[in-house]
Amino acid sequence: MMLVWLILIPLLGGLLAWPAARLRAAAARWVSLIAMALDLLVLLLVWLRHAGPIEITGGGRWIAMFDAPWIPQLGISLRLGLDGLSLLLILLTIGLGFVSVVISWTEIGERVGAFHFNLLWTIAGTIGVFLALDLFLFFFAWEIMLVPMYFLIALWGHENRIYAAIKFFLFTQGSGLLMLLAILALVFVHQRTTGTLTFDYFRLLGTRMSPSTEMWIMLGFFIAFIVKLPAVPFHTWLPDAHTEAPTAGSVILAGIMLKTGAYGLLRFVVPLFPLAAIRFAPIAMLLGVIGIIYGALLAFGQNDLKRLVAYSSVSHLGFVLLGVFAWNALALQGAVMQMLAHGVSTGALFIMVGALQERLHTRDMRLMGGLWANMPKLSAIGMFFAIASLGLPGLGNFIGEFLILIGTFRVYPAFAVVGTLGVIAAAAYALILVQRAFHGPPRDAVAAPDLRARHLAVMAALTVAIVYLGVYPQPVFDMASGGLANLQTATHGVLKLAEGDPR
Amino acid sequence: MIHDLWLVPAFPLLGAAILMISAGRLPSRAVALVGVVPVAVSAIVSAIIGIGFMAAPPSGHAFTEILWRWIAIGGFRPAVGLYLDPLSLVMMLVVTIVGFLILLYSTEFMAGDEGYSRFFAYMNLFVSAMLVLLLASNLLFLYVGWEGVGLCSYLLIGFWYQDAANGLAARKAFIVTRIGDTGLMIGLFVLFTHLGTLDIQPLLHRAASVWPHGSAIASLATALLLIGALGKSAQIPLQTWLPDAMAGPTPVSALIHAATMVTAGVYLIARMHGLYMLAPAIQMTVAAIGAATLFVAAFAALNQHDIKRILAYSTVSQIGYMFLALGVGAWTAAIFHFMAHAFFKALLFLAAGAITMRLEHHEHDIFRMGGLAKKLPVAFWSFLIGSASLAALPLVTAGFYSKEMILSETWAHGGAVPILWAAGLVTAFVTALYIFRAVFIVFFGEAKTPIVGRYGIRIVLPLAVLSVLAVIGGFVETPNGLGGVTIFSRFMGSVFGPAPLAAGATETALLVFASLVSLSGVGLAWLLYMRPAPRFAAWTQTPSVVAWRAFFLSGWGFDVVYDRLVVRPFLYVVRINRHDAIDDVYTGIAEASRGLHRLLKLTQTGRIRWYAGWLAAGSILTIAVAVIR
Amino acid sequence: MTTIPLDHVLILPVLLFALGVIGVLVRRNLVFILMSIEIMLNAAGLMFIIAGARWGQPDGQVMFLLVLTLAAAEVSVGLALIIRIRHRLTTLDSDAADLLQG
Amino acid sequence: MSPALRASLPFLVLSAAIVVVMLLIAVRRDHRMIATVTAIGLLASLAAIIAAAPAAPVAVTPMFLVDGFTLFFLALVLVASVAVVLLSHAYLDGTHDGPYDEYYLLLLLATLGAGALLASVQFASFFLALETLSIALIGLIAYPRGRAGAIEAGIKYLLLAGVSSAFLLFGIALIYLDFGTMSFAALGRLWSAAHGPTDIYAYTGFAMLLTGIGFKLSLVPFHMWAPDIYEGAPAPVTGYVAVVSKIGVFALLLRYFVLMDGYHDPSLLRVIALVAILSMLIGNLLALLQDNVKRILAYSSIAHLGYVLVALLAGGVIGIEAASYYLAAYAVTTIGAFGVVAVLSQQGSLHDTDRLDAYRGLMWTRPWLASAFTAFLLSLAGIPPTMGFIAKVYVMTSGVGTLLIWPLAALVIGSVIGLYYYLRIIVVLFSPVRDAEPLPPKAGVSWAGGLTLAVLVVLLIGLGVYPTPVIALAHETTAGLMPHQKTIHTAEILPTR
Repeated sequence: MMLVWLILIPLLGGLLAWPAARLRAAAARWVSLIAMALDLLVLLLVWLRHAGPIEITGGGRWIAMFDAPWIPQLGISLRLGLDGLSLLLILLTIGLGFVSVVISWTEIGERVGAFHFNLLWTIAGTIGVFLALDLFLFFFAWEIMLVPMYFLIALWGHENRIYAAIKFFLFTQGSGLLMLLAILALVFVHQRTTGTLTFDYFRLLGTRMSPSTEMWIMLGFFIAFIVKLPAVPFHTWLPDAHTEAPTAGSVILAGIMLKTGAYGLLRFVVPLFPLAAIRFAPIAMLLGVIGIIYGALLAFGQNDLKRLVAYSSVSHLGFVLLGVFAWNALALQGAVMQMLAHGVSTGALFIMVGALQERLHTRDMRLMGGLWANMPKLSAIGMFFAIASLGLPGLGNFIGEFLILIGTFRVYPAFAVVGTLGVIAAAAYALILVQRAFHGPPRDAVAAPDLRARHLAVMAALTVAIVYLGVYPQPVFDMASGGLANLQTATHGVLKLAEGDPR
Repeated sequence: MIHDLWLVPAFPLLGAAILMISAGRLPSRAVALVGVVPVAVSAIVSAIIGIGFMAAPPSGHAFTEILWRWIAIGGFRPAVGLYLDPLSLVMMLVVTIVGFLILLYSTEFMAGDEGYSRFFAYMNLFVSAMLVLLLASNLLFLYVGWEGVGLCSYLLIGFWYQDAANGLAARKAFIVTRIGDTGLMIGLFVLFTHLGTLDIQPLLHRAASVWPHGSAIASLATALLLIGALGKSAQIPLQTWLPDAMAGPTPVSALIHAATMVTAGVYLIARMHGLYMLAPAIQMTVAAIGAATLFVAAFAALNQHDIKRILAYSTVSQIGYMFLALGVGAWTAAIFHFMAHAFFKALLFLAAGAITMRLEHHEHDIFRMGGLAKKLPVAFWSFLIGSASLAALPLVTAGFYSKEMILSETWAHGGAVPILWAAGLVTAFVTALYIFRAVFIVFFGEAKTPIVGRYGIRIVLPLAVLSVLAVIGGFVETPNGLGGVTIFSRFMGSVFGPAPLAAGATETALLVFASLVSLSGVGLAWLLYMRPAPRFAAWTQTPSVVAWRAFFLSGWGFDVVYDRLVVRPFLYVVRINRHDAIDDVYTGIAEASRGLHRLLKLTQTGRIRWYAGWLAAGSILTIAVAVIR
Repeated sequence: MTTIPLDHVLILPVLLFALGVIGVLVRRNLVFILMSIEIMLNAAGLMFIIAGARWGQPDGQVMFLLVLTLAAAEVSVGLALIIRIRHRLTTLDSDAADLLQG
Repeated sequence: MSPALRASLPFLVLSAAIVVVMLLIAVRRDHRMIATVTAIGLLASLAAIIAAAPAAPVAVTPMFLVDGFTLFFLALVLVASVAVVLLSHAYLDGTHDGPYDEYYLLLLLATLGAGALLASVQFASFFLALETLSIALIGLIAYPRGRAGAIEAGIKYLLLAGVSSAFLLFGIALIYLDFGTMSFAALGRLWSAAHGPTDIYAYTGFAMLLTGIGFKLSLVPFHMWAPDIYEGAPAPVTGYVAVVSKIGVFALLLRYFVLMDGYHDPSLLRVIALVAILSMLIGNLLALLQDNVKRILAYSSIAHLGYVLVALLAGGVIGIEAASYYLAAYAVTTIGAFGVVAVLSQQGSLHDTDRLDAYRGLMWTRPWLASAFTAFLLSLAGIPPTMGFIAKVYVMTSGVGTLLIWPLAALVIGSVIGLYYYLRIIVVLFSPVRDAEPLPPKAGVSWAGGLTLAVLVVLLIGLGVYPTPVIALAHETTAGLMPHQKTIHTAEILPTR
């Protein structure tokens, strides 16, 4: 039941925040903060107070589980489950939720209630995605999370927000429908072989089907998730959406929502369709590698600061795709770490860009330069996260990338090598960002106040997080290993069959 | 005390953290204090540990301290751990002591700069990262330091960020070295995948037992590590960043781009020498690259105008010597030369800084100096001592002993055609020539630029100490003919094994010969630049010579080639695809849908007869579909 | 009674129906369109009678009656509307009634 | 009470209501009273369903069959009609363009026609019911005599419906000619057993029948009238045309197709698949850049009927369930959407408030109304947590189960196109008010209209989050239609290991 509360609290918080804003704008903000805090509390309670792991036959060990009937006619139930992987991602979600509320404190001035409603509902949807273990419920949450995000972009975004919001929505919804088709196909194949109609994740694991069927169904899931991830060639919604979204929207989008794609790959694509996934792995990893290089090249070419960061996300998430399909402990842990670190570092970069836009009313780097002279704190922090994003050892992103690459190297050395070259390109775009925005001769026109305490506090927290991930990541690995073991038990037997696989 | 080894990198890190968090709000006196004291403490701790180590070596002549378990995933368990053996001990001592001296110098040199606090923060961070690099017990942790020093190098080259050229130089340094780092990283993948560990000592043992001598995989791994070393140590073909790196403040050039960071590649190969011994082909490549680099860079140095660029090419060239030494298996010689080089090159840079800070507009062009010997005696004597050591003037300089050791071991290794040895010898001559060219031009002749200001004790003291070190630093290891001191090689013996014994008579002959070469270089410089013959001046103006000089000035044209082959194609690809061609596909789909909409909209005419017609047509269509099969 | 082959009998209603359709398509006057529709309906009615005859059932004729009823109802409503149209557009040209389009 | 009588109770109540209303109009013209009585009549009929349910299934004369299927859809039709009555009252009230009373009479008549369609199991009754429905609709569409658009829509509907009826009748006559029966069930036995698939009369007849039905359902290529009539008719009537008439005809088609066992004839499936695919694609494309809300909804309803056809094509228990749920969702959503248009419009004005510009910034001037509209639009787009989402999933479920690859592809593509224009409306609703065209001066939403919309939204979300009751109902009541088909019938195309 506690798991249900994890989703309900932000939902109720959102419902409360909207009218609360009529009293005072700050009321909505406080309601949101309190909702996030309560959610965190619930999560910690679930985590710390669980008596022992819950064993699911063929599905691994879980921290907490909830199950209630929903649409029994179709074999749909409200099944929620928490393991290490989802716990980490929910932790990230709540953390960035806090951050989003705080940084919107001054940025969002109108329709505050509606804003926080949408923010909290997006977060609730995301948490739902991370918890759902019924495929229908998963899809439900998947869709639920998009709508408020659409509104966040379309209503509080920048100049070209409508275009971006609609593009975002069409891409994700269109691919979502493919996933729905795939879910349904899987369910029917399962029904044909076993006679029961069910959307239950654990029962669908290990469904027997012919290789071509498995491949087709897997592709349905795969495309939906890599659109979300996003991987080349389905990435083009992302720069627009990120660029036009309000800062909090970008943070949620980049920090959390992209991770749902990766999570989907981890939780569903490979465990449900292990053989197809293995056969498909070279292509998927090729897409990942292309994403790494292509995203970096595009990032380097942008003039819009936010677009640069957005394309850098394409590059970073390419690593995750690589890691997922390498499917060994190192690469998977790397993928998880990369997800967390990317959430933090890119989130911070978006906050930095947002703060700049608030001050300079532009994101165009051709109009910046020499900001260090006027805003040393902002510039220093921006540079720190740019450097984190280029994968400096000692910070979280490096750990993620390194583990992914070293894991990939065992399976497909060529991909690992090309991916490593992407690290050079990352240096190119991260440093050009620093150069064009912060360095160079200061401009007279640019005279704006430096970061204030609220932003500094957020940035400090994110800095601590990224350093922690880089310096002492083992607790994260320990936490994730439970979840990853769950995934790997699901594929263990099947992968044995694929002979000569070095995983 | 040895258990407090972690304090050595921790203090500078703490200093850096304090300075960063204070965000420039500390008064400059406090900044200087926070900037220097941690490194001083580190130096003292290092010294105590060093004395303790020498007095009572730990078992196996090495000490390992695991600070915490960093990552543990399956068999991949790199730890954050420190490893101290004579090799890292020597390096640590050099880094902390030279670092301390340079920081002390900087407190005066950088006084009044608006980024005073930032400077010391970066410098402290650098020292810490460098110590991590040296002390890491694990290759992954080493990589942290490796990239950390690269970052600090980037930050400090671009320290004066308002000039875009500095930023360019900084980015170039970072990206070129990162190309090398990528090789290193892939090397780590190979090592871990095949040996199952990244802990250096177990890895070396395992490699020795698993990989046969000359095996392909060992060659691959060492080649990849070598790429990393080439980038960091500015060896051909990745040497182009170092001359540009002189855009940073002079203490930075002294510490990072002369004494310490650029020798990280040497350290890496020395640290992994066990692997290289398994891959003789690659080891030979190391020697060849070293020889080529030292030769190429020396000629480039010969034609520079900027005093710091002379020293920069000189650094490239001297590291070439170290690579040559590594390549021929003269591990101890390489480290010995590293140490000597750290002393005299730091000295040279600090002296050069002491010159430029006193000149109006911080003049860097040696042809606009002149006659400074009398006006700036402190700088003169320091620079002269440094130059003498660099030129390896016999008997009294550290550079003489270290270079001598390299040349003699190269000769011993050389086989039938001692081409490597020849390159080293020729370059020794050129080295003496180019550095004394600078000495004569800068300090003698007419004064061309006015002098301002004066030196404080914080400038003079480091110069003095380094001068002493540049002279006496060589006495820890002398050739048989000159006393046969073997303190250094015996100390290093636990790492590299016993030093090879050179044949006595040959060695002495070589010694004399090399001394003569150095001296004649100085002599030639004296002839050319103190007593310029008109014929020489005329010869320098002949077209072919001008062309060659321009070629050498540009550092043998590497930059141009790279610009054409790499930079421009990259920028071209970026430019043509700035708007993301893939997006056009989706835009096209959207446009097609709109077109279809407009087309279909035309059918909605609003006329009853038209609609009825379509109804009939539709009916016919359905009839056709139903009936025809 | 000689049996006429089924296919031959069908010619008449099909022709009638086609005539009705053509009438709807080519005539612009609303009244004529209405009349053409009546022809179509009657063609269908005739078809019902033929079918009823074929099976010897009264159902066909019953349907014809129903068709007639419908036709009458439709004409009454139709004429009322046509009057309104005439009133408003001052023409009976069906093509003039294209206010609603796109 | 005999079972047949008891089962036909809802119809009798409805007929009685018609008589009562007719008499009342003769006695006293009072808008509110007539509307109230109409609503009560419809509700009474709804209540009578409960009484009738235990008697079902029972044949009421050979022409009608009252079974769970009939009653389920009758309930739907009645609920929709009540909503339309409430919305109409608000819509008609407050202007002085009366009289309005016959409007309700026509509405009741049309409802009776739709109800009779649901029970028809034979061509004659089908035809009668259909014409009752459509003649009454003509009156409703052209009801605002003052509006040029309404008259034009009326004459268009009249003539085109006449043409389509002629096609329909001709088709029925051909089928009758071929088989000699007008009963659906008997036809089913003959079609699959005696006749080979070469019989040209039967197929031509079926195609012409489909023309008539396709016209009423506004399926491509018989769809062209829909936007014009939707635009011209008064908003509540548009809702009625879009929902009640379509549900009636679709239910009839479903019953007919199931009873005649069209699932064994690939030709028929092919025709319907073609129509479905065309409807989904062309309907959505036509709506893409429209800027008249009623026309957008018209085009979208073309597409939606295409979606339900996928469920029909799938067949089987799950297909019928899917179609039933889909139509329920469609009813709630579409009535709601047109209801929003209706409460913003008045009969007295020259046309309804249907320009997209008029909705600019509605969210900030009338937040509740705009929120409701957003919910309806999201439901149309198939986004959770609304009934439209579950409905779409259900239809896709049935389609995937039977591997209707091409229809499903069209469904996905159509849905994505659909998203675009629904989002366009939502964007307009939420855009800043700056350059908004002033809305018609109306103080607020009438309580009847507001209540109706509120109830619809609650249903929309409630049954979207917890659809089990409707699904259970649909399962119990409509599954009887296909007693002999327990599982998915289509041959296995997905091979299993």
